[in-house]
Amino acid sequence: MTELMTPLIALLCPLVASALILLCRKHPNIREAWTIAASIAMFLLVLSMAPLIAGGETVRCILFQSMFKDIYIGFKVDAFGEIFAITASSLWVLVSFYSIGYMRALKEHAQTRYFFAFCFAIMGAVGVALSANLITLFLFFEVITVSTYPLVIHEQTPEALAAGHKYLAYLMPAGAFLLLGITITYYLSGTTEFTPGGIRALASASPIVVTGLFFAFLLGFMKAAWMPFHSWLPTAMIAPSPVSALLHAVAVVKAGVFGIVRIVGYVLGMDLMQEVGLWLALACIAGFTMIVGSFFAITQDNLKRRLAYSTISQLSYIILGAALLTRDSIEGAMLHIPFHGYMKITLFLCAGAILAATGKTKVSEMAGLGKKMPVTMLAFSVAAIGMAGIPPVCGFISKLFLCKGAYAVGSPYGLAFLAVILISSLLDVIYFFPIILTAFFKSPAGTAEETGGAGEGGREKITEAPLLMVAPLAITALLSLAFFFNQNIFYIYDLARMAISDLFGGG
Amino acid sequence: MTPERRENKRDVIIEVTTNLMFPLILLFGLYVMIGTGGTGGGFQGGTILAAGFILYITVFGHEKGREKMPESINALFKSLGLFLYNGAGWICILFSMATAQWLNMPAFWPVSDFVGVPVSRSFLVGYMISVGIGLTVMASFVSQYFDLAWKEEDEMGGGGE
Amino acid sequence: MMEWIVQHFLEKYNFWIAMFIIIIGLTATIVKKNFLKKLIGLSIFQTAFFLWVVSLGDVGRDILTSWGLKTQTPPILWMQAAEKGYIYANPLPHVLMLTGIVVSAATTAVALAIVIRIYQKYGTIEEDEIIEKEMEFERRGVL
Amino acid sequence: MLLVEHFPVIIVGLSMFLAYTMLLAGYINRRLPFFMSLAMNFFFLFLSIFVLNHVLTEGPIRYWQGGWRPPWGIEYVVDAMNAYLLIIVISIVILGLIYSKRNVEFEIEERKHVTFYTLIQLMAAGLYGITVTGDLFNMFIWLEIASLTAYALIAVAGGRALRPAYNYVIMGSIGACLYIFGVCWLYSATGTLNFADMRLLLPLVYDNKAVQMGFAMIVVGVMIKAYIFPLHLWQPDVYTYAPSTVSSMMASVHVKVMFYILLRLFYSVFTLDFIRHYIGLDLVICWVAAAAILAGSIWAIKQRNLRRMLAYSSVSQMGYILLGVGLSPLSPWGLVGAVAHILNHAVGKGCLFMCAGAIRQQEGLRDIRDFEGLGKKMPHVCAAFTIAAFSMIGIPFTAGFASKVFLIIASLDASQYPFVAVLLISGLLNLVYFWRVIDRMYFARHRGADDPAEAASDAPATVQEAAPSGPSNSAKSGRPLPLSMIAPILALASLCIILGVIWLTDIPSPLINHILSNLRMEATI
Repeated sequence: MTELMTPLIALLCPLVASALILLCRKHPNIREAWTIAASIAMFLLVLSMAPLIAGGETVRCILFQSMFKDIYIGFKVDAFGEIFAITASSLWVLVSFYSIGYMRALKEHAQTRYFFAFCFAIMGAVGVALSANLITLFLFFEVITVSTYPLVIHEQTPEALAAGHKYLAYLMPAGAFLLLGITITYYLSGTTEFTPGGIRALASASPIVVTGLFFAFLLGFMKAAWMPFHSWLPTAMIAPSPVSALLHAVAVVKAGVFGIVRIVGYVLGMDLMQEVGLWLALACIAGFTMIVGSFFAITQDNLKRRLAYSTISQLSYIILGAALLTRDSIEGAMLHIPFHGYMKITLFLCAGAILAATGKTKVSEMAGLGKKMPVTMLAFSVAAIGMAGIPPVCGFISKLFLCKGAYAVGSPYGLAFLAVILISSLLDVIYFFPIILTAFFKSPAGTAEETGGAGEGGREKITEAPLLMVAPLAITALLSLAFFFNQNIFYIYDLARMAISDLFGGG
Repeated sequence: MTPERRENKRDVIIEVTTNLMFPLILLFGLYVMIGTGGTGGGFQGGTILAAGFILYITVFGHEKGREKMPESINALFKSLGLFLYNGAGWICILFSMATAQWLNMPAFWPVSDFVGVPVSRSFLVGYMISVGIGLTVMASFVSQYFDLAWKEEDEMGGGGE
Repeated sequence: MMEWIVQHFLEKYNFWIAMFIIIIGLTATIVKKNFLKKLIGLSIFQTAFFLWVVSLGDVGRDILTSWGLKTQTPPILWMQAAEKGYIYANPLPHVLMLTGIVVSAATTAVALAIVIRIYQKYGTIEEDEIIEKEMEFERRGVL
Repeated sequence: MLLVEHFPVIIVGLSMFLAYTMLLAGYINRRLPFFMSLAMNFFFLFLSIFVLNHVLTEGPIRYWQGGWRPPWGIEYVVDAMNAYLLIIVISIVILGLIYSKRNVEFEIEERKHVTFYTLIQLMAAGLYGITVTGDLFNMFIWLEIASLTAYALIAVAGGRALRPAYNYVIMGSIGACLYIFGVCWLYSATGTLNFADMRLLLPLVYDNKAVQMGFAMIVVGVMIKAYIFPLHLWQPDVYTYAPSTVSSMMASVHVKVMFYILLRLFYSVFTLDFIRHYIGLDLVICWVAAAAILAGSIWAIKQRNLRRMLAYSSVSQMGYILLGVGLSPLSPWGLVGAVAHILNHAVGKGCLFMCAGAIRQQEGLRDIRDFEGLGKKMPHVCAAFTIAAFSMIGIPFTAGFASKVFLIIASLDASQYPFVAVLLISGLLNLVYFWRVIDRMYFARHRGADDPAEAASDAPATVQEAAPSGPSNSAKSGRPLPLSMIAPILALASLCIILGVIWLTDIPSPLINHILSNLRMEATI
């Protein structure tokens, strides 16, 4: 246990940046410089803790004792939290550059508000990752919810507002459920601290109470977009692409699944989950979401909505991994958080780049884009292959772990869930490959006639999006490839091993 | 109740009687207020004083009543009364510091043996209190009467936005 | 039965009278639509209540006899009474109610002032008509 | 006797003294009363901080008026609860005064300014008096001073405020009368009016019907003044039409002081034992509070006038405090929640009403539907409104979150699980009606101009009737707000955040423990 101020300073970076952004709203260049400076600073600060934590230490930073006994507000960075923090903060760096390109290319309004809220949302996500107990986690959770709202309704059209309202209508009650769960936990056990292997005092509670508590938490982590409480996520895709990319593929939804893994591994504990049989309920929900989400994705024509359903499906891999409660499955879940993050953000960034360069949002309109935007579409293909779990992209690694974990469960259930993972991967292929095929191998002539009148001026000179947009997505695609060959970039693999040995003991 | 009607009903007898009675009523009010020796009587005396003024206003009308008792003087009386009343307490607090020992301050009050019984040491403070109450009560009642006896032409113009 | 009636009604006649008047006042306050009548009801309510409290301060004859005392005096500290141990009426309820009366007078004054302003503005003090006029103001946009 | 032990009586006496001095000073210069009041209230704040310090370090202050020993004389008792409330009341009065400076110039005719400030100061004196007194009848006097001035202050601007003011006079007088009625019942049973003395004498006669009747009457009387749900009918109109300063002061401190009376009654005059075992009122209070919370929120959702919405929101928020009071016999956290929410709601609702007044002054807007684009025109006010609204909703890092958590913990601790659901649902309902305003301010585009569909979907009748009301409705200054109005708003908004953090820490726990022990709860936190 090392006492360091680093987590606090890391979280202060975006907070200070948001204030500076507000002050420098008249000077776009300075304003965006603050964002970038803050993102880099935060990433380096978070990364600086990684070697320490990978070596088995835990970084703790108590802000203050609260009025409740044994509850403090503060940060305790363990290996699992560090994985999520690294993912979110490293991607923020890239997305900051991308946002600048995107916002300027599309000449969006209210850019100050956008960057301001973005800082807060990232602060919330990293805060969730670093928090030491449920109360602190809840504080940052609500910060995410509130600060993402202005981003979702960025366009301020009635549809965007309706989407924003739906977003709140799902996530604020979720916050209430989470608060309920937290207070019940405190009431039952007198603590809300994340303890590897679960809070001991909860084990003595009656199974009904534990079940209720578990479902309160599950509803509280509605941000994980498990079905049937998923429909806010596709609706929220009306937000600008960088928002969809970072927040709705990484920060917000991953905060949700992060919370679920925390509950399974660090609050209720694997033994209790096993004993009460909750793992099966969770696994069934996850399996259902994986399959049905994929089917939904197949039917979507709008690229971002298709990606959204893909996200819903992929998030449930993580939930499933946590639910299966074996070493390998939980390791797979932990690895899938960063790996899916890198791949999915690539996809969303590509979608945004396509939108910025051509104004197209539909899959069916993308014929021939592969030749005009080769870098973008190549990156897209890499990420799509990775999503389907085909080597040599990092998605293969995490899915392999998941499959191993499912097999290790041993019972018929384990085999059933193994089948679910494989079927879902197959469905991933079904909904991603048509996009690649359309983009690279389909002639645009057919569509040109249909929409020739409307977009003629723009169609002639379709080129790559600005460099500020293409570079980040290329980097994330390369990272997705690189993770296949070396999983230990940013210490991710070491951290995952460390988290597993925290949970299951050294062996 | 209109001014015209009151103009018509002017009556010499009533006016002269009122002129005679008015100072007597005030005198009686003052007597009730401070003449009886000791605390008490402030409220009653103030009411009698106010009755005198109200009689005057009723007989001579709103304008002349205002001449007798202008708004600012009325407010002065109101405040002055409260000053006296509150001031009694303040003096006691200041001079005894520990507690407001207003019954037992021979050192401070020179009129301690005014009547000859020990209780009467409090008389000066008692006067302050009853005069204070009396003035305030009188001024409040008079101003209430002024407010209630509003004129007909104000009716629709006065209120509203 | 008779004893019960005596105990609950006749011995406590002041309670019953006060309660009766209080209910009259409260009913008027609630039921009447005219603002002045409401105010009159309120005054009746308050006055009845003062009546009750003052009657509490009285030392009744029967209580005195049951205590073996025969003399009652007003609450004035009087040497002879103190020596003979006379029972005197409790002065505190009277004092409290004196204050209460002043407060109720002030309340009445404020209420009357508001009623006058209402009459100046709306030309009526009937609640229904005022609400009607308010709705009309709202339609015309005069707030 | 230490000098600091005189401070409570100095605060009260001097503010009375100040009030009529101000009336006189008004004849010298119209602006003088304001500055006098402001300066003196700062002085009082200074004194009250000493009082709190003394109370926390040395113990309660007992001051015998006129040197008469307590069962006969009037006693002023200041313990941690009073001192805490006193600071809140004085601070809010100061901020309200600063705000009122320019707001009053806009809302009230000039000849009434002197009276207005006098009345404000007198009301403040009444509130201070209720806060420090230790005598039931003395409390009635201060209560009436605070109430009478409130009646006058509401009616002072005339117009639509008159009828609500009159209703308030009637209801308030009934409430006050019930209060004194109850006090007289208690007096008839015990022969004393002093809190501490009565607390000693009452347990002997807890079975007495007169005592129980007296208790019930006081509770109902105070509840009328604190507009607990079924008795709240006078309140929305009053808060809607009264001058902004008055609304904000009444919503933030006036009603809190009424709750303080209730707390005193429960803990310093009666005991929890009485409330639980002799009349069984604790759960009744909880359910009344739950009804208030839900009903107030639902009615607030229905409203279109911003201030009326805030008024109903207050009804709901009073339910929070009452819930805390009702739960406190079962769990100390209930009292903590009530005490915390007294402060949090005072800060948040004061800010919201000030914002409503500011919006009305600058843009002439009352109706929430007209608020489009306000975020650009009045950035500071809207930001403050948003923060205060977050506090009402109970979003973390704002003050309201803390009280919500305390109350939830209290309900769990007391094994009264339905109230957990009530609190969580109420948070969401608050979200609905406050978010609607925030949405309009920042995110909605102009109705009609960009989006004919939405304009058409509104009821055609309202659209037509809105049109003629345009010119006469636009009673607005149009000028940017002066600093003296924005500063208190921003101060309260930042207090919402600062308190939100402070309640999360253990800084307040000494204070809370003192309050608990002074209210004679055995438990500490």
